[in-house]
Amino acid sequence: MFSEDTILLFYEITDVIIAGLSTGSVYALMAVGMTLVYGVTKAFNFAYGDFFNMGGYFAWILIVGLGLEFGGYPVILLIVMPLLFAVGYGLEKLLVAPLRKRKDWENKVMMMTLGLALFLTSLYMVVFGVRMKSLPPILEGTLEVGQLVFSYQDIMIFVMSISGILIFAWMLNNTRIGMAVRAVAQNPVGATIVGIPKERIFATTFAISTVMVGFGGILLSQKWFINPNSGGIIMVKAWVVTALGGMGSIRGGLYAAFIIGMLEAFVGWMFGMSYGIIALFVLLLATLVLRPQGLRGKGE
Amino acid sequence: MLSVNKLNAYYGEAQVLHNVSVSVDRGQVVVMLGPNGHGKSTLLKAICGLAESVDGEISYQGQPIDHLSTDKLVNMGVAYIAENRELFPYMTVQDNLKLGAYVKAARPHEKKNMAQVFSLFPRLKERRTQLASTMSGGEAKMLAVARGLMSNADFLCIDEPSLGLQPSLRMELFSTIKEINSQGKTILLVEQNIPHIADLADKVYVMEEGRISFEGNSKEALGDKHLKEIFLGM
Amino acid sequence: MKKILRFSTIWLFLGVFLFSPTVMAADTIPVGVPIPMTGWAAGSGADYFKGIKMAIDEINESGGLLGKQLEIIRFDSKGFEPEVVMQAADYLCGQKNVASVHAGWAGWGQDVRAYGKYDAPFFADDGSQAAVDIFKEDPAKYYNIYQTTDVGVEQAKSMFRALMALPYEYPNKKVVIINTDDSWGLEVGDTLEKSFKANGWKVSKRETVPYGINEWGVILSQIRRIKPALIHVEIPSGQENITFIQQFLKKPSNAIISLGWGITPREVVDALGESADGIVGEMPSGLPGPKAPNEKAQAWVDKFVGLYEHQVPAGAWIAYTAVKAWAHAVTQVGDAYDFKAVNAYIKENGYEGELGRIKWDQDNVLRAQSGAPVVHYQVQGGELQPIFTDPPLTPYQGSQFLTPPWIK
Amino acid sequence: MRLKHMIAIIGVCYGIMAVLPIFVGDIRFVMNIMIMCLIWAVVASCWDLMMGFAGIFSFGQVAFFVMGAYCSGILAIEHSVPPVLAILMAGLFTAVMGVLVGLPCLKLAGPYIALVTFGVHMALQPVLRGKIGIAIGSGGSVGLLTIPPVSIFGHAFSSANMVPTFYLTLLLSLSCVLVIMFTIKSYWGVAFLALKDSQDFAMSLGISAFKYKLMVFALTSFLTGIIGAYYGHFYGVLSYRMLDLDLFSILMVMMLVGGLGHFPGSVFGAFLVVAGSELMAPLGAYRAVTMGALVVILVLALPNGVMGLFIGRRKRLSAG
Repeated sequence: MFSEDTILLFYEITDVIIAGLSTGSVYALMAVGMTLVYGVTKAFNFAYGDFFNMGGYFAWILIVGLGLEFGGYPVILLIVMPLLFAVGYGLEKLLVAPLRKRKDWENKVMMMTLGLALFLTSLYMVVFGVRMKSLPPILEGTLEVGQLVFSYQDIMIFVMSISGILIFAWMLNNTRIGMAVRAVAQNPVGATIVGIPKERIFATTFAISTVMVGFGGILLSQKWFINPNSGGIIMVKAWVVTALGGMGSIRGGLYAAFIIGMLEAFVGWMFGMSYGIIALFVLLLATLVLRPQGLRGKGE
Repeated sequence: MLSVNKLNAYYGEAQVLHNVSVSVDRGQVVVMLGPNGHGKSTLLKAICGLAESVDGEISYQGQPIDHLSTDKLVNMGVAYIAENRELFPYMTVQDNLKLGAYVKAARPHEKKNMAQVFSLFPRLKERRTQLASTMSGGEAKMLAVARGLMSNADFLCIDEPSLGLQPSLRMELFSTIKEINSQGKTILLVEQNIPHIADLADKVYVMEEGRISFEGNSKEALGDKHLKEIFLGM
Repeated sequence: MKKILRFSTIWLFLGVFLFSPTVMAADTIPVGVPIPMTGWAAGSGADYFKGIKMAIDEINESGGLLGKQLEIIRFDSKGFEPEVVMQAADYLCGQKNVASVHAGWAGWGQDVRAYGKYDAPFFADDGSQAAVDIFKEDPAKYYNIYQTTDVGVEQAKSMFRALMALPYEYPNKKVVIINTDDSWGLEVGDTLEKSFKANGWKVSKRETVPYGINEWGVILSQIRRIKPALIHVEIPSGQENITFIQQFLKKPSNAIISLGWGITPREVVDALGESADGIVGEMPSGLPGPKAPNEKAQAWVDKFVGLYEHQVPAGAWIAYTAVKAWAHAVTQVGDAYDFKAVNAYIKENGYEGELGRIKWDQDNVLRAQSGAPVVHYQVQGGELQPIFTDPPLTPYQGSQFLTPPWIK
Repeated sequence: MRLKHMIAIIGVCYGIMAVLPIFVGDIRFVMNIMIMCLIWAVVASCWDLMMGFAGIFSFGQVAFFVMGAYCSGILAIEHSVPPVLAILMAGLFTAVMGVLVGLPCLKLAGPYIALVTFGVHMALQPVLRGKIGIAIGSGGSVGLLTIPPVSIFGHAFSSANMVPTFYLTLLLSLSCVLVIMFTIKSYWGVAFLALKDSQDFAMSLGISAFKYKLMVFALTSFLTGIIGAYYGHFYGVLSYRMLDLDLFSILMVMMLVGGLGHFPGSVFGAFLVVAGSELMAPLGAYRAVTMGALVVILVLALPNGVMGLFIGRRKRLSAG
């Protein structure tokens, strides 16, 4: 009843949607940490993308550098994520906290992190070399449904990033620390009044976001490889997603991530890949002109 | 219980408090009267470690508490209930109260206090699952006070709770405060003026231009003509 | 007033710092190497430097040039921003007064202008027609500019010849071409498109992509529908090629895959290993290896592998050869700073390299020639194996083309 | 800072610049550095006027610079407009672009402005490289390689004859910087400071934030466009690679070294950083590392940059 071409076209569109979804999930993972930090501490982190790579490099050091075979990725995550947390916490205390007392500190933080980004990127090059590094895939093989192909790797990435975000959201809503974080985001003064140590929450939030993005780094580096230069573009992607969703709004960030994922997939499919970025900024500009607060204003 | 000695506070360049000395004894309700913007709130903020630059001595239960951060103070049992509520708008009443009991000292008593608060403010019990941002002014005030109580504090600094409430609600609020006090909490209350102050206050201070211009018990306060006209609303 | 004094002192320090003439040890000959050490091109830069370093070390070990040791002076040409390219030229030639300059990618035309102001021989691997066009504007002025590889157009033609010469029966005449949106990618892409059309092929899809694409799902699904007999990807960077291949192999279609220059960055074979078997690509001005055509070349390959513990990447050998060619000219002329003579000699005689004599043409471009051929490779057993050299397009001795394992 | 201090510092900077060629006129390399100093000084000052004084966190400065450069280059090559005229037209063009970018921005909050303006920066590269660019004559990915030098009364100012070109650059740079200085000292400058301290208060004084911020977009992008155009004509070549993050960060460093919101600082900062980064050239790959570390340290330790050393403590309190 359908000509073969129509069926193939149908499969193709499905492929595009799948591509959109998987990119979307990745963007979601990238964006969630950034929107959290902005929502809670109002600090904007330009070195975000380099923390993404940091996750990748830590994993690389363990797997390739030290040749750790035992336990595979679960163990790697178990080791790396606390490490990232420590790094994030330390950096916040050392670099961001001192600025917070100053006048128009938001801008000062932006510049400081811009410098940090420059520093980390070039440091990676010096330490790990200019060539990209690769990690072994989490899962091999593919799952074929008719014409459609799902690689277990992609499924894994999708599942893990989504569940990562869900766990994170659950913690935010149901743990004491999570509530404290939300409290600070919604009303810093109120938070101090009830005796929440704001500085510690700021640092913790920063650390959590580092863990989130580093987790993303590990997850994707085994598909995309670790490229010392990629920090900048990753940061911009995360930035666009967060802004589109409304900085500080996690749900908004999720929506935006999938919208952008789909947009890129379909624009790439219809007009060619090089139009992706232009379409992205057109969409962003349009959204911001209509809704200066992004899709979902104010953090919930 | 609390004694403030020769306290100076500055806002940027300007000095807001000029060596203010206040003392509150356990179980008392102390009322601090005075016109708007004469430093009453700054005093409370200073006590609760929220003011910008302060010098002078503040001691709570004998030990100095100036330069202590707010969360430590809350842990010691000093609660601050802000003039403009400072609630968490996108959280339910219940979560607001839960966060009221954030500090270690309060956690064990969360259940008990929650029950107590609900018995004090039945209206909050009805609104339990409602977002704080959707509450009326009066309810929000109650929530603010209730949240303060949740921290299991012995000493409450309440900043103009009755501001912008209609008379009936005001009276209700003051009686609630009295009730709280009767449950053994010490209260330092800042107001612009209070009717029937005798029923409420054990001690009255008046602050004008950052200085204490009057100190005495409510009888003396009622005795003082000048006060009567301006602050006691009669 | 005090402030202003403090101010001007800082300033004077700076001034002194800057124009303090750099003292050059009289017994060394400085050689400029403007190659990216940071930024997106640092990877390829590293490969060129390996060759240059090897050559200069050899010369120094064998007693130096005219009895003087060579001294490498590096300059980080970052991302080839105009003022950086200009700055490199003025620093190396103007300030450090180097006797020659050896680069890899160098600015696709900007470099010709920058170094044309001086006379020291300048060797670059722009591989772009734009650079040659600038040269043609004023060959007399730019006489010291040498291109060490043929332009993209010619390389593309060679790729086409090789692809057509493969001992393989294409099931149809549909091709998909994917290339980057920079000058190299477009030059090659356009040329290939023309050549394919001219030979009765259908270019079913021509995709121009920016760098940094790692998700190929969309294009691949289109490819699955098109069912081309041939896919050419021209992206001069490792990452994109690897992700493309990996995602292609998830559900391969019956197509020959040609990565063009993109097969030469080492990480491609390193990361893909045996799974890359069957992929073809090219290396301009290359020295066939691991099994070289003659002992001299073999010795060179072995030495390189011994030094750097991997097979020869694009650019390394020709960068080496360029240094040697210059050094040879200098020894013939007898003075490293008689630029006129040195340039004249290089242009006149070229150089007798591992694969025979190489000569630059009237545009100072080292066209593909037997002495510095375009080498076409296929990945076999997880390593690049030469299958053709061009021109003239000849199957490489003892080589054989293997039908890619994914083709059924 | 008072006007006479500004004039003094600018005077010293440019004065010393003006005499240096007597010693180094024959060293191209140094002359080049000095010309770069002069060019970047203007861009950094414009950016400072935008961020430090108007308090608009715009990331579009490099984009405007490139727009100006390309606009003038294209006019000169494609339509053989005499360079001087082309430069002016480029300036006006970028000014218009500035306003167009500014309009949507001014409704937005800090990081959003940064993002939109940076979005312009990011999107400009594919545009210049892509079909659109080629259509308007941007030379696509090859860039512009044949931009004619500025010539006044038949006298060409190019990198061929450094000294006169240097003095032309000095003149241009100085006049741009003076324009900025007088803007800051004019009623505008006061208005900006007021706006920065308290939006509402300024409004109550009848200062329209929107109007002034739009003006500053126009002015800074105009000057940036002019100097960008001049850059193109001086080097004779342009490539979209200027839009990579390297230049962007270096400019940021210049501003920080000089001290954000402490005008002539950025001029001095530009001179220091350009010279410094050239001195760091032997560091190779470590140069970028140092640069990055420098920014972090500067923001933390020297909130008002070099200018912080010149201004008194009270001032620093209020500014830092």
